[in-house]
Amino acid sequence: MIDFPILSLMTALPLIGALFIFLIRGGAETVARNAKFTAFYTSTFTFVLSLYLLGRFDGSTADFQFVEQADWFPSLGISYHMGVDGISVFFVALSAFLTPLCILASWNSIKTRVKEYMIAFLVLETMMIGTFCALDSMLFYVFFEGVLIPMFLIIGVWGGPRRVYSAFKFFLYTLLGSVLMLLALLTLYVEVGTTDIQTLIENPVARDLQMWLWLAFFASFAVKMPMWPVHTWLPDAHVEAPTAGSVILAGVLLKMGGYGFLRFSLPMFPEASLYFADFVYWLSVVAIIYTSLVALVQEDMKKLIAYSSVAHMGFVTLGIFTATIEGIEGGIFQMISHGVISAALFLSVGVIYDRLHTRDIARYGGLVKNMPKYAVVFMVFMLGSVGLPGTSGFVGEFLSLLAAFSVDTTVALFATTGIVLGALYMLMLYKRVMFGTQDNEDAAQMLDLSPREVGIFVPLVLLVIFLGVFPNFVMDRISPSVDKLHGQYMAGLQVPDMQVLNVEPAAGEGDNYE
Amino acid sequence: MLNLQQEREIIMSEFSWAYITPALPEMFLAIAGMVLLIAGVFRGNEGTKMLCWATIGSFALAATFLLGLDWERTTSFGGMFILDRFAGFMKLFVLLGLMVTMAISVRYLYQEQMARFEYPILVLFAGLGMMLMISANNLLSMYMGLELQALSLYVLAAFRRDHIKSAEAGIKYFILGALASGMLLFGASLIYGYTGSVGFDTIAATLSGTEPGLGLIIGLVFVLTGLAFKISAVPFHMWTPDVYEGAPTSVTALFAIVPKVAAMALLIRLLFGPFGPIIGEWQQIIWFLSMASMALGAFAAIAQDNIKRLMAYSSIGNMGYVLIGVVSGTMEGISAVVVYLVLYMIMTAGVFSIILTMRRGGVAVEKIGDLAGFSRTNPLMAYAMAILMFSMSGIPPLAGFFGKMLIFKAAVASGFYILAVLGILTSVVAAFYYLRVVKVMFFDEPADAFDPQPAFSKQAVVFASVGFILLFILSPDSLVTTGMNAASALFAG
Amino acid sequence: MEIGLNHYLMLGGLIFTIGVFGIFLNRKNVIIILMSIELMLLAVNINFVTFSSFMGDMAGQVFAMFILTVAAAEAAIGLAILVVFFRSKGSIAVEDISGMKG
Amino acid sequence: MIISTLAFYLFASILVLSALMVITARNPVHSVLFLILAFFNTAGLFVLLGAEFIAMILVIVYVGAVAVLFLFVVMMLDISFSDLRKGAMQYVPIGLLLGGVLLAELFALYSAWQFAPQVEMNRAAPIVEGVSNTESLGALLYTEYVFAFQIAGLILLVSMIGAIVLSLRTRGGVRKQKVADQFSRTVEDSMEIKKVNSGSGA
Repeated sequence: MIDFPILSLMTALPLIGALFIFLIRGGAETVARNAKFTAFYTSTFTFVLSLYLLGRFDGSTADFQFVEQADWFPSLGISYHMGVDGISVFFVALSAFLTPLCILASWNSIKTRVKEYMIAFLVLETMMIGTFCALDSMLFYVFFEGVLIPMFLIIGVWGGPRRVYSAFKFFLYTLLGSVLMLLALLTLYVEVGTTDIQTLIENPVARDLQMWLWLAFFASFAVKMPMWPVHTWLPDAHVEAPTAGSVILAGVLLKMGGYGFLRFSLPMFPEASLYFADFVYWLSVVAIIYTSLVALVQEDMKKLIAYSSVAHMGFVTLGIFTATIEGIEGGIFQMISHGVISAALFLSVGVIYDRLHTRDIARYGGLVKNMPKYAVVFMVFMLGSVGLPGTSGFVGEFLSLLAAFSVDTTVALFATTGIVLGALYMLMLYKRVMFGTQDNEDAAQMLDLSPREVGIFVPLVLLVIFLGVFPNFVMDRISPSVDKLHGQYMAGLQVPDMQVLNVEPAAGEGDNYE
Repeated sequence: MLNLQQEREIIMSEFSWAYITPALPEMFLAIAGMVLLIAGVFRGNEGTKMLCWATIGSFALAATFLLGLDWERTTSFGGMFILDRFAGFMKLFVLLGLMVTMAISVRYLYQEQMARFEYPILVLFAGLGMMLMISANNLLSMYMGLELQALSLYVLAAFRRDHIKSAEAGIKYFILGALASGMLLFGASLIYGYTGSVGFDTIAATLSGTEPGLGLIIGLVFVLTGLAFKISAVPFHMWTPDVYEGAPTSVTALFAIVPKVAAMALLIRLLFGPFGPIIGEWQQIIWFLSMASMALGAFAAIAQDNIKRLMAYSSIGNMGYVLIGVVSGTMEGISAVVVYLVLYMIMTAGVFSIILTMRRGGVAVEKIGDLAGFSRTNPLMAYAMAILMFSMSGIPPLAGFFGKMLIFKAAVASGFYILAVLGILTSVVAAFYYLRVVKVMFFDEPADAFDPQPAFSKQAVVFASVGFILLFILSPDSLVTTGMNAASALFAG
Repeated sequence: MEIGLNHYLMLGGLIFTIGVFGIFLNRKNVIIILMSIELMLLAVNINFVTFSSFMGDMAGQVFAMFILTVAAAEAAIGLAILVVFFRSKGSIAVEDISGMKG
Repeated sequence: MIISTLAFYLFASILVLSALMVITARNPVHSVLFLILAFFNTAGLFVLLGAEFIAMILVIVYVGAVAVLFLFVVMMLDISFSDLRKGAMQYVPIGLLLGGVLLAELFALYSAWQFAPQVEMNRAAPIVEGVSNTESLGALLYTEYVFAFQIAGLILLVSMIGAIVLSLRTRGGVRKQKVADQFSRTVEDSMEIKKVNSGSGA
């Protein structure tokens, strides 16, 4: 093992960078330039650290690695406990990977209050990395909800015309979900007497309580995910947020919900998870089909991609709640892949938005003629989003569906139609933007990708293809942890009195949701 | 059989200074108040600034004396006065709050042409009253402390006597305050009638182990009503928004920061001291007060456009959260209350320091809309305000979150799930109006900048407050341990 | 008929109720409100003295004395505020005390 | 015995009636006068209860100071009282309802007043036979209750400061007699002796 606290370092580094930026003084130009460079260097260094982390990560064990523990709240038994396992390590890496790209993507498009923008982004990075590393539920909550502050400001200050509405909606929706989770966490704390996630997993609570707690956690993660029908904040937030904001939102923040399901709902409340599995399936299926249909009729590119995100997240929840090894692995892989692809798609939209300042699909057309490089890049991401074999998008969807078929054929069949619809809207988007006649003068004169933009996209393209061709790089590292998770889940179901499971569910809770 | 005269002589012959040392800070403050009053009379209004700082110095000295005392439970003055760890901590916080409010309002007094020397003297006596409230161990000393505090505050609310709003605030505060005192006294008389005593210790001893009579319960209800006025719990909150709005801002800052801490400490002492044995009887009442305060505080604040009114509703809501901790009836709950009150005090001090800098063209402005674009005109203060607002709405990693977390945990641990759920739901609603302030500062187009002021003390308070809120997460334990230490004093016997 | 504890207490209760009712009845007239509050305090004093007398304990009477003192101080402050209010407004009519006026 | 019963009913009925008049009288001056009457009757009741000192204090402090202060303010302020009556009646039903409920509860409570079992032991200062009411009050006030006594002093001080700070106005242009100045006048600073040269005029 390595002997320095790499996780704390990765968490704290962006914050230190933010502090440096805060202290920059001077003329507006200088401040902006220095802020950008400081932010870029800090986040790049964090990314390098995350590569080091990945390199030193031992893929053969399911234990938490790089564990750090220190007293934080000794009188309450809450400690500062960090660590990663196969499930979280890739999310850490994903956060560290996307942040420098976002900062690059905002290089020229953010013109006002650059200093504050960079501070907000670095704080956001701290919160994201912290969320995935925390092994104490209170610590997790602090990071999980701390994300709201920088994101609220990013949407509200640098967003589009309806930014205020969207920022409030984003904030209050997520807050409402999270506070319910806080209550559940406190209940768990009182019941089990600890906030340590590992200990909580090992000491499941009674079945009735599980139901309530599961619902409270679900309220939080489902909003964050977002699942239909609580997804409505997402399109608004995406549309109004600046490009980089959308990238982080789609790339990382949505994954916090899925990560939460894996870290809390499934292992801590196995019985409730089983009980509510059908409910989640149907919500996922509705999400996949409904939002795909909605995406079909969108005229706004960002909105279209936002809705597609909801649909893709539907596969994730579907996979996770099959509670099979393939399903969980598929869900995780899908999240990682979607993190890359949707981020890339938003960045792509950002490229043309920077040039024409509209996201209206109809304003573009025939871009392939004047922007060939862009067309190629966009195609890779579009195909990845569709789930073409050979891209990263395929693996996750395939595994999730496979798992779904093994559990519930009807659900799986419905979900499959989502893939077809997904292909439909993405291809239509591509066709309308890239091919066809060049009706608009200004669109026809847009310049192709600049070197800076190429620099942003090359790693993304490579990553999409790499993950598609060598999924085992990820799979090998996550599978021990997933096996363990699955084992914990199954162990949780082996309650001493098995008849509990056969008893008809008590009237009331849960039933009315179906 | 001795006659009365002889008895008294014996008492007097046994007199020892140790009997009264626990009240040393209070006695010092009383004397300091009178000395400063004389100084004020001789110097006239030119001496106001000096008197203000002298008052702060007196508070600081009183705090030093307090720290020098032994905080193990001791009673003095025939059991009327108590000093224990709870009282000690609360008094320390109150003194701190008084110093801060005084410091941030000196300049305001001059700006608003209300710099008369009586102002600091009245604040001093109000502070003394609060300390006496916290240390009360008898219904009589409780009432006297409460009145000393209240009378000073009535005058302060109406201090800017040429302004109709200030006079109206004074009169509303007075009427409802006097009504509350009447209720409290009526309750006290019933309690006296039932138990035959007004001493807290005797009442506690009487109530433990027996089923309380109806007269006592009704008396308790009246007393709680009176105190609910003082902490502005719904449905006895009517005065709060009007008084906050009408009183001079420096006085509003005082109202918001200090007296509620003292009144809450008194309420807690009363509920867990003499009425600790009948916790089942008062829990439902406090439950209701808490629920109603949280709900009203959250919903009524949404429509406000005056920042002082907003803070009034915010304080109503926050008192609701504090009462959750009281309801839970455990040491954990009370320690959560202590932590919450301290954090609330610190945050409010920061907010009011900023509100006091809101002046345009020499006139104080207090609409939320006046903050528009504050982030452009004075970014540093705007960030401070935003952090304070986020902290007040309980978003981690800021300190406000931990206060709420501890409160809710105490409620959950005692099985008050409904209250906890209501609490977190209203906290989301409350987040909406705190966010509105952030929105106005950051998202709206800038209005004119505020007048630049050499406001060192206010800035110092803001930075101290924000620094505390931001860095609290690094070492949250010390305050929590302090809270537990203080709360344990109430549960010792 | 023997006059007992309950007679005095009921009298106190009656006066207290009249005081509370008086506040309701004269919501705008501050000076009557002040007098109603005096009535309430009077009722409290009756209670204290009654209990003191029937229990044979002086503490109640001492309490009543302090209430008298404080009530006098309170009346002075109240009337001073009232005078200030009258000077700046020209009337003693208080708008309804309600926090709900936005 | 019958006399004390009669006295109780006399005082009590006048007290209740005058209390009612306080809150319903059209003219605040009448209200104050009825308040004074109420105080007098309460003093009578206190005498019946054996609390002579409180009774006297009530008359001296309340009637002599507080009520007169009220009277003074009422007469000083030039108030049109008819306006204040407007809309007052709308609160009567709810007031009556609340008052009725309160009263009914209190009566129900008082009809069987219950003491705590150990109330005898709890007494802080039992009344001693043969010691006058005033003496025992005085003995208590300066010993066991000295703390409250001191605070009472502070409260009175605050009320003094408050009353002064709120209502004292220094008006400019008011001519006042300054005794000290008059005494300290000397010939030098009030008179100037000039030599007048003859023939040139003043």
